[in-house]
Amino acid sequence: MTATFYDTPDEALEGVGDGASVMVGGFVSASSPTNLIWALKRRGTRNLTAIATNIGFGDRLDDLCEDGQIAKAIASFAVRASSARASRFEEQYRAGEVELELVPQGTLAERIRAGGAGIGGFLTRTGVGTQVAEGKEVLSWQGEEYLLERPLHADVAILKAHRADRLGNLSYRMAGRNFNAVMATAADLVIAEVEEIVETGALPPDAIHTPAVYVDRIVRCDPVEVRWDGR
Amino acid sequence: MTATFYDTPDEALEGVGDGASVMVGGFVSASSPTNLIWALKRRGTRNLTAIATNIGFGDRLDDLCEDGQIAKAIASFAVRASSARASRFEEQYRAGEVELELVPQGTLAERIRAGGAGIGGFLTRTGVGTQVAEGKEVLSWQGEEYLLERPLHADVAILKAHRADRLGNLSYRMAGRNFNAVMATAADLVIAEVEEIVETGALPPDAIHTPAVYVDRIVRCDPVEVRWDGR
Amino acid sequence: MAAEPRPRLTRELVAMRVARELAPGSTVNLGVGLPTLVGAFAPPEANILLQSENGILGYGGFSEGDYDQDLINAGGQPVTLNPGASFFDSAASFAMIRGGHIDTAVLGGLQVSERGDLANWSVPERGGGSIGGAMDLAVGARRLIVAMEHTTKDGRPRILQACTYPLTGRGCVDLIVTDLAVIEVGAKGLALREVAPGWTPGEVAALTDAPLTVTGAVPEMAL
Amino acid sequence: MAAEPRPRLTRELVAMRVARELAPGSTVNLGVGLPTLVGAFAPPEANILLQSENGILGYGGFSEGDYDQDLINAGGQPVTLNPGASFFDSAASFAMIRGGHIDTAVLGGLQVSERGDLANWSVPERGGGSIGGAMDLAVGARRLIVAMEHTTKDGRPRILQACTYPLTGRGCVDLIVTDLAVIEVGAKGLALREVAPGWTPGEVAALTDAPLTVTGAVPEMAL
Repeated sequence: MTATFYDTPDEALEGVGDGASVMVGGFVSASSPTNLIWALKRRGTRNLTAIATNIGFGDRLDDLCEDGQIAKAIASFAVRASSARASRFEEQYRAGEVELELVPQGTLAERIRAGGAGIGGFLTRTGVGTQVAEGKEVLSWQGEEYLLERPLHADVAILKAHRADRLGNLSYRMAGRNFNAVMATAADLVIAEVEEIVETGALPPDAIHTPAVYVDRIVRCDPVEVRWDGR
Repeated sequence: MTATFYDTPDEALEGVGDGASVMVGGFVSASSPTNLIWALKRRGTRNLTAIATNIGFGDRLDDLCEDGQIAKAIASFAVRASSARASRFEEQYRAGEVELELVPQGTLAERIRAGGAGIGGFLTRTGVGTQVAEGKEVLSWQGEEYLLERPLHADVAILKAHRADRLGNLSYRMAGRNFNAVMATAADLVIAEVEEIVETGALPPDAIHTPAVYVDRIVRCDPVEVRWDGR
Repeated sequence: MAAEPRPRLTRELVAMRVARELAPGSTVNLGVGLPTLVGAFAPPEANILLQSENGILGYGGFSEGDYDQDLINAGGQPVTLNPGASFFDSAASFAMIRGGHIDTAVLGGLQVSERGDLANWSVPERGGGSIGGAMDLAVGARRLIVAMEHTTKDGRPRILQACTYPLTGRGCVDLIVTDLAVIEVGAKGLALREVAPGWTPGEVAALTDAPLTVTGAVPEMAL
Repeated sequence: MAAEPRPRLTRELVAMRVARELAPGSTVNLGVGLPTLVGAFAPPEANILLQSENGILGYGGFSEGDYDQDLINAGGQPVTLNPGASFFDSAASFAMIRGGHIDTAVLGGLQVSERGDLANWSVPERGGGSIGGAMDLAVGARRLIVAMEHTTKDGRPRILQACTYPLTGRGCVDLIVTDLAVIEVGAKGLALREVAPGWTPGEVAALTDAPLTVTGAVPEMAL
């Protein structure tokens, strides 16, 4: 179905309820869907499972921890090796108030791709012989050990793209594809904030990174500046 | 390493020897590497395992069967359901002279992607309960049966792209990405014929479909017209 | 064979009936052969997004003009592009198909069983056959419509209690549209929903080798 | 701790020594922290292709000018692009990393074992730690160089017979470059290849908790 257009990020989240699993696109500052994150905050949706490569590393996803909206995160960057400077998520994690599934970044991307591609699992060498292997099946291929990793799928994905056309096709800017383009395939409801909406046909067929078939809702928003100082 | 440029397709195939496994990009008429196929024919390389989505469906890969250069094919379209009109490959297959591993097209694409992505196997529902499942492990996920499919990797991949830059980046035209972009990742030696070579920097970063890291050799050739009448 | 009451539907009429199943704005993959004809019968205002497994979303009609060998559908036929079309590689295309993102696939069939098994790639007595993308579409499409002739050329049923030809997929068919009938595949077997003009449910059932459930009066196909 | 014979190498000098390991035209991924500095010491004529796991091949130096939040490396730092750079998504980026297409990765380290095991993501006594792309690079890169301080802040060895911290990867390290030495990891254990200016093999061995093989005279690092 072609995408539906909303006037505000709050309206675009209509029906996203407590307990939802939410994939959050972006990588640190690059194409993070900050307007949609803040709309989730305003709406007060609680008990969320957030799936994102980072939480509390310059992104505003951590803002949802202010009022304890996140119950669990599945992430690759979530807790620093030292508590000298901690995000709200980290404080809550160290206090045992939130749950964390720490996933190698490549395994996270591939699990999300698998969730979107109908793959029931895949074998990777990443994590063999480490804590990541705990509780996972080990299978072999050509004499090497591989972990069987399982797909990730979510109720909702919130994304940030650069442009959308009226059909729902998305294109990203620079290094903005990152987890956005992968998560677009792996959620029941896919919501994108974009900087600009153009007429259908204005995006060249080769400049479309996320075909319209993956996108349910679109809202135009001015991008929010995000900076991370690397600490 | 950055790509090496050759003057002729015959020279670009230097070192590709008898018994090689060769992935052949393209889909029917779209971006099939006909110049490189014909160079393989002229060079008389024998006992080849050809991995291609189609052989004998309008493509010129079938020309390699004239002199019996192909010993085995791994393909999704290779033999018609009736022998009323047969390619050379089909005749040789029906005569028991060549071997065929028939693979569902999506499984073929995903096995090649896995071969290029370090994935030791993946679970797919495609082929469950069919001949394709014979001899394969069945694993389950969320109560459904999946086949464990294994990666494909080749000695050589021959591809056709539209443009290359001097670094070795490739861009494809229209529906030319097809198996070309996937096979570029899954062979020890990747050779591309292209219609045009441009200076490095002339391809916009977003118009590069196959990053230079995947490409070893490039040769500029006028494209060969290929037509299939659908029979 | 006894003389038949009325002519069977032409391939075009079968395609026209299938086209009525396509929801506005839905994403549809059409298999080679008869299913290819369905595209022409979907009204433009329905904004059907046609997907082709060689890496196109949003292709249009067949190309009449200059031949462009890089712009073809999965059957190798030159096509046009609609506004908003996009290209991708084969792995991405089958991720779209296998991941459940295609609303409806229309495939040809050789045999369909009462459990919705489909056989459409190989005729054992002839040998050979190619799988192509059929097995992927069979498991991946949210709804699978099979468009085929109700019987073989020599009059034997193609709708059977169990397929005798090699399977394409198990329990994957949702709707069968033939030149004689529209049949829905459900948990309890096959339900006869419509018959071709001039045909009775009994006449269709006589050419079907699996039980057909009939609920009330079975209407003629509206074409 | 006894007084040391000479100063240890600065982070910049370690990065400079690592840069000499990068083959012209090779594809390199630099981890956060010290490894990030390596890029600046690779001569432009070497045409190193820097890959960043957030989806860039061919980025250049740090961006000095206008901040563009969509053009950052994996450490979140704004960067520039070299001609021929390309963008891709995270799944494609890690397919590149895990599929063995990165010639060399340079990662920081907390501990390395004599078998080449690497621990670099968690200090158990402090709790926490994040994996990021380290485990993927550890198994995927063709050659893995670890750049780190030879000892902890309180003087304990980081090169050990067995790691005590949670592992990043098993048997993945090929070369260790520290502020005191260059050590190669081979099938037979650790081979001391170079020492920092003013340091002897014996002094380095005394700060290493695994056997170091020495073949002939060990040269000082050329910087």
